[in-house]
Amino acid sequence: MGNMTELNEQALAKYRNSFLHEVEERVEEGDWVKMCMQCGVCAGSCTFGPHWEHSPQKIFMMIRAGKREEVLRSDSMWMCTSCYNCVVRCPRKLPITQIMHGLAQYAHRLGVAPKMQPTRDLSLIFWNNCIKTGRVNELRFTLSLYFKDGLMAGIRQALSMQSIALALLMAKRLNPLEFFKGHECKDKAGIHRMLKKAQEIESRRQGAHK
Amino acid sequence: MAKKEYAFYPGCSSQLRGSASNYLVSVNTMCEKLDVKLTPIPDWNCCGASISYAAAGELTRHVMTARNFALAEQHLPGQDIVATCAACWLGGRETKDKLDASSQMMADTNEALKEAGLHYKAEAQMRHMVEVLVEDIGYEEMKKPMVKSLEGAKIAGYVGCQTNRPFGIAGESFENPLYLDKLVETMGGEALTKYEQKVTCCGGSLAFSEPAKSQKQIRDIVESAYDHGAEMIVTPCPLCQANVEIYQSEINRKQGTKLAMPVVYYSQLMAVAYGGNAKQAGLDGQVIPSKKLDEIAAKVVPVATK
Amino acid sequence: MSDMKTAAYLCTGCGIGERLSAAQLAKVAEREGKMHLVRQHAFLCSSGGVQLIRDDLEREGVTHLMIAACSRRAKTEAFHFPNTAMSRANLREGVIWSQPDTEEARETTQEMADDYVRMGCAEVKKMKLPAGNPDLGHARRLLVVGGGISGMTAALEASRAGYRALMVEKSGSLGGWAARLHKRTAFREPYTDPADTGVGEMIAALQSDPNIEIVLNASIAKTDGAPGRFKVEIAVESGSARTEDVGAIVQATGFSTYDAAKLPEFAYGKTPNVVDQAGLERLAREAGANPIRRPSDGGEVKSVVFVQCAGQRDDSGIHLPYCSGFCCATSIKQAMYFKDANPAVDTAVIYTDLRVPGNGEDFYRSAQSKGVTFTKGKVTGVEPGGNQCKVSFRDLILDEDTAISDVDLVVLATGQVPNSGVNIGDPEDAVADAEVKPISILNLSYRQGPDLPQLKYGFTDSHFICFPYETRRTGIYAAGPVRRPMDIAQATEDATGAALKGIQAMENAHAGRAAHPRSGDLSFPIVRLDGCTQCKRCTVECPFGAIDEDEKTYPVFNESRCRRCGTCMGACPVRVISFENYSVDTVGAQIKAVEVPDEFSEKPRILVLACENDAYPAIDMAGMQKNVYSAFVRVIPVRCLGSVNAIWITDALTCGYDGIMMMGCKHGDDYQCHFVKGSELASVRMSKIGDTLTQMSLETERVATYEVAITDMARVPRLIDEYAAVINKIGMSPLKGFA
Amino acid sequence: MTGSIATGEIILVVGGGISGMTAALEAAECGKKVVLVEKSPTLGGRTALLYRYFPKLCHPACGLEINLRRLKGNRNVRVLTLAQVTAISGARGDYTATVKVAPRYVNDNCTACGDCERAVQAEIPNPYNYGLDQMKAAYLPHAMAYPQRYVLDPSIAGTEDGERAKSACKYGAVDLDMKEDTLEIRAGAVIWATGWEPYDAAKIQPYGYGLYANVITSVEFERLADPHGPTGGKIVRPSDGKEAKNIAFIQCAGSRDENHLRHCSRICCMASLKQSQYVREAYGAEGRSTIYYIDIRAIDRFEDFYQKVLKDPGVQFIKSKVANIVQDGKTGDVILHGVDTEGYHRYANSHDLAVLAIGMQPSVAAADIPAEVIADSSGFIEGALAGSGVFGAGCATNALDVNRAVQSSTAAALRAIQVVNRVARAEEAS
Repeated sequence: MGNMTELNEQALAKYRNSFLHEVEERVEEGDWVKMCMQCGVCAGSCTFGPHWEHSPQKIFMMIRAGKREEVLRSDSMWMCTSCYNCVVRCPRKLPITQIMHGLAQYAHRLGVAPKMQPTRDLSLIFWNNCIKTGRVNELRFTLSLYFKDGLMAGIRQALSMQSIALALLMAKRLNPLEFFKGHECKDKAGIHRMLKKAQEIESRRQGAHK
Repeated sequence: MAKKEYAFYPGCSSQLRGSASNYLVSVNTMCEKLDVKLTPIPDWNCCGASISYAAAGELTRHVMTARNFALAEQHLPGQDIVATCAACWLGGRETKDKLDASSQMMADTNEALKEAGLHYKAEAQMRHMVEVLVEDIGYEEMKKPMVKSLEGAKIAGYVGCQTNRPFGIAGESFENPLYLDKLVETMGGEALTKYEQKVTCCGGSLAFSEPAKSQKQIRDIVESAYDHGAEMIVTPCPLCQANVEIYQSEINRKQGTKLAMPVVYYSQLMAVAYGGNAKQAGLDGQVIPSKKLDEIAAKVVPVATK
Repeated sequence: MSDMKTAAYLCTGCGIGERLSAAQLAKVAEREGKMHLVRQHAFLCSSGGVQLIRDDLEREGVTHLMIAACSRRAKTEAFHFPNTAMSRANLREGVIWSQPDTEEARETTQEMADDYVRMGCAEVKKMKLPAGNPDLGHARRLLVVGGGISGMTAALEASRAGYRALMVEKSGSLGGWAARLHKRTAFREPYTDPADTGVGEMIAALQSDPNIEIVLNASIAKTDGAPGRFKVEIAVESGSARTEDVGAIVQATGFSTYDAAKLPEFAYGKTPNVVDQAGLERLAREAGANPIRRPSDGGEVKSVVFVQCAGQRDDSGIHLPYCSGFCCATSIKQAMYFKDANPAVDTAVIYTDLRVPGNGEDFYRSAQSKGVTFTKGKVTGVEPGGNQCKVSFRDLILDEDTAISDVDLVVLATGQVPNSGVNIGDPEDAVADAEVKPISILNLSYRQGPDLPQLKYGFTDSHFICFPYETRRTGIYAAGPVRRPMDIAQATEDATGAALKGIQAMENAHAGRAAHPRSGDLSFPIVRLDGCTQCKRCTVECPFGAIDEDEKTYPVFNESRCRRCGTCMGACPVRVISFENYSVDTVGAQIKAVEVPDEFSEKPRILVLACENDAYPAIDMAGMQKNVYSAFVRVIPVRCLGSVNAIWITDALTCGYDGIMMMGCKHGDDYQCHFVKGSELASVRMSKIGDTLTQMSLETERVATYEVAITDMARVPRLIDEYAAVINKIGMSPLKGFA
Repeated sequence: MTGSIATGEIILVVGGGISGMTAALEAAECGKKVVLVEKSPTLGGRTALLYRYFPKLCHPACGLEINLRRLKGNRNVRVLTLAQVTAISGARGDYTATVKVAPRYVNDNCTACGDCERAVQAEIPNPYNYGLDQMKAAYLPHAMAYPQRYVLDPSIAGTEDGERAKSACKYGAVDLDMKEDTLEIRAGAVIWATGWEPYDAAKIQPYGYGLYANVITSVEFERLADPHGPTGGKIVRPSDGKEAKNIAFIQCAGSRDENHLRHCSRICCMASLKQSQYVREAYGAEGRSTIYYIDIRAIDRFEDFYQKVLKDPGVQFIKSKVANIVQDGKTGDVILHGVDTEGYHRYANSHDLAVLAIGMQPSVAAADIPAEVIADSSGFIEGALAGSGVFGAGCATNALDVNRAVQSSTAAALRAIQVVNRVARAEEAS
């Protein structure tokens, strides 16, 4: 995904609003970024806060400062656990969780998101898994997670987690047979047509902003 | 009390032999006793959860959820949609709000739904099972089917994030929601109201991608429960339940702790209080069994006290 | 005085009767106080008790009352006899509540009460009922100096209240700065957009108002007189001059913008593309409906940077140290000029603290939603290059030195400098370091300088938080940015308040009443000129410039400028200045009335002269809290320590008092004295009394001054007891029994 | 009974705080007749509960004393306490206000001797210390109370305590049969000066006010520092009475927050700067204050005070909206979590006490005023309707510091005078 012109967007002038405009137009809820007043309550309220290189409030400032590369290549927004703590405390009512998701997705779309970002991979694997049949195949989902970094890594992961897998098995909360056939929707075809259409519209809309 | 009927959205994890299958079992037992009829939405699909953002655009995600709405409206007209999973419910609420607010988003969604021969009329309401209990049934009514009390059971109510923020249960607060405590007390158990990890995030889906970071959270959540003398943690969210329950062994293995705190669903507590046996309450689905709850479930209630 | 008939009333209620011998008190009042009539009552403040007094006033023709009961601060509704001289002996708070209820204490407590009765009797016999101000002024027209928003508001509001106003404006047109604005900042819901200034309508209203006369191109050549009878000479540029009678003055001379040329680091003057906020208003007005163009070449403006606090909040001592308050909202407004016309224009506001209080927060939010970028940072420099500039600054959030280049327009938020004339104490021939000699605005013919005294940084504000209009020149009130930095909304409010004070001053002058803080006081300083030595102390020390000097340098009192503090009375070495109800004698007599035991009695006597505004209430409340203090003190409230005349001190010492405590308000920069310098003057005067003491071969400790706050009800008893201990240490005064 | 007083030339002032007193006195000293109505038993309002004013650190009681003396000496002002305006009818120049007067159970005979207080046993939370301590149910509100007359709390009317008070009073001042009274007051103009109240801190949940004893509000802190206060002026913490030497001041507690108050309350920055100096004064070099802020709003001349405090080594400034507070169960210390946004530094700071610089909201929301006024989005009175004779004054009109509130009240006095003078001229004409 992500087309060449976007990829080759050259560095932007500092504090000129071009990157801010870009975010407003192309990032989910991006038009809220300008409303931040830099109080930092989001940064202090974040679950994985200590693991963020840049806090949300700082990212908003960086966007205004035109630090496009630093923002999009950062893995900070991939740390969002969707706990919405920042959202409910923000005195300006910014939908921070959605903006973080939006930025992450935009970075991914442009192909500038950090490689080997586990949460990004998780997201892709999950999505592909669930749209395949319309429902999540938890076994395949878990396995493909383990094996995303290659066979050996996968086996190591699988072994390390086998006790858990076994426990779930015992508790009848994991179904080995799902490897062959899991739950699925009847109208898979319809779902696929529907999603294809949705993506079509979406890229049309994004295109409209260029 | 008249029968209440809802269009039911179980969500992927609750399916047979899914990671939260025991949740579903207990919910069914609970609803039966409360005379609540749940009719699954025919051919429902995955909501996309809150993790699919990288792969799927906003519209695409809304479309996924809207399909479920459309199916519900079509097959179960006039019924509220009830979800048991926090993420499913939250996703649904977000989609509904967004589509109600944006006519373009609505038009685009229906354009896509057309491909699946569906149309979303924006009628159905998205509810969480807890909302049904608290708002439609009420604590007093919840007492009625009780045949035994959870007397003596010390229970930490772990609300987590997504049933609590950003929407939450009406009348509850973000920092200190009380509905789980009230539920526990209603069932005769001892609610550990001072439990301060009540709304701490367990890491959500990032338990998979960032295990170390998430397990730190989980450890706090469990240890605080121990500090308050909890015998078990109760939660309304399948992901919270799974994360907090199954990673304890991992944490023990890596950090040499001895965590073994049972994590159960509110519906399991209620199923037991309503006289359900271990199986009916989905207690056989525990990775860390709750001795206390098993005992109570096993207790035979003399008819007299009933 | 033959027509004087005195009466003493002793209340025995609230435990006074139980703790004290009323018979003894009555005897004191009768034998020593020489009261014609002495009555006791168990509940004097009751309707019965008050009726008893009223009857005596009517039937017995009593002219002078001495009420020995509770504190003068209590039961004022009951003991209200406006047409009678009255003194009050404080037996409750001042005696029984501040003394232990023990057998041992009985004797000293009774002595305390006896003395207060003696003092009350002595005081009232020296009091006269104020006859009223002979020097009334009846002019009821308000002079408004300055035709900006503040001045126009003052004139219009006064007119709406039915008063005539005379407006003098130095320029050729009304409206001041506001008339030079494109728009004003949002001042009402929804606080989202710049608003019309409304100056046009205001000018029209002013010009069509029959109550208001406007003189343009004019200045005040001379201001003579006092509230109610000011005579102002108005000089018109054309050369013509006229003299007008006015009753009060509102000075609304506004501000000048801080000279941006003093900010070379921001390239002001180096390129036309760097302007101050006033400059941008000019550009906006010129552009009108069209977009604002780049001054240097008329090019399109794509990027604007606003530099907040330019030459303000400066601790280097070079520029303005204060914040002008309005500039943040102004930059927000000006950024909107660009955003509203063309959202594609980039506007960045670089600030350290964004100061938009109240609903200004909505204005701020609105600017953000319009896309104005706000950056917490400190601008280090502006470099011109061609038709654009580079603005270098430290981004305090991203914590890095950075810059914005290709900026078409830079706007400097410089502040307000008050147009306040000559400060009190400024030497006649200009201030040395001031490059421009300050030009007087009012040209007051006052002994103490031609203009309103300035508080700080040239602003003529009041020093008091509770009393923003407590001027040091009665009847003259500053309004708008000359008083304090402010925006249009506040200036409008301020000018309305100032107009009221002007009206009030005229009504007071008309009735001969004192202005705040002794509002309503009908007494005034009376000088016995035949005794005057023309030493000028009174004219120099009067905090309100009420006293002029005639050609022979005799003091000339202007009663309606006077605030009745008595500083002149305290200053006078020959004691020729007094008030009818507060004089050298009313206090002197009390001091002498006290019975001073001999030096072997081990009963020292300590005189406490306490400021009636703060120290006396503190002592009073100490009593209410039952905070016990030495039984050897005798407290006399004074209007202000500034009114304490040295004779009282020497009298007290010669009478054999062992020590004197003077309790006044805090002085210095954050002075709390309601008469500005009273307590300070007192401590200066007392510092000089040392020699007198040594001449009298007395220890210097025998006179001490204290700064006491009204909240010191716990501290004051401590101070008293500590001082009593000091006296005990140095021993009894050797001067007893000589007087 | 229903008594009727006065004419259309009277000015009715609602609220006896510094704004109402100022409006009443300024009008009265212009020779106007004024009725001043106060809901509580004493005049003085909220400033009477402040220890000191910024930036001079002078004492509010000082100004109150002067205003009370002006009042005592001025017969143009009639004061009604324990009185509330419940309805206003009529039009500019001719209003009739219905005033409900609650029973004081003590009449004019009261000499404030205090016998009833000594006799009564029941105690009630002391509202003049924001409930930080208890007081007798027969009480004089505070040392500066005016009228200087005792009050019986309704809770003891008809109880033994009530009887105790009655029999203790030698002057027949205690009247337990007092009933609520209703007055009708006619006036030409009305000045609404009902002031402000602190925002409910418990609503700011992450800060744990009400949950943690050592999280208090700025108005409560004033009482702690005040010699008249519950601790006699000692700055100690509520949980254990330990000296609070290391104090956190949290700005924008409720203000500038769309989840709470959308406006900036203006005074809170200066209040915290001032209170940091209380700490300095009480504990010298040991006193440490940390001010957590978004923007320090020390407007105009107040900047001087900010600069002074900036130079105080005992005061630290952190640009941060504190995320949440937890109280350590063992030590009782409060731990503040958040991020210093100047360069992004995460903190978990421990303090003895956290003081929330609580926001201002109107005591009576404009919508609840029994007369039509123009309201702003926060419920303050933005202005008077065209042709109306009802004017706002002081903090009823906006979040103002004392100086600006008095300024606003003085202006309001003139607006009211304009109305009654017109009435007077009309009557002369007729």
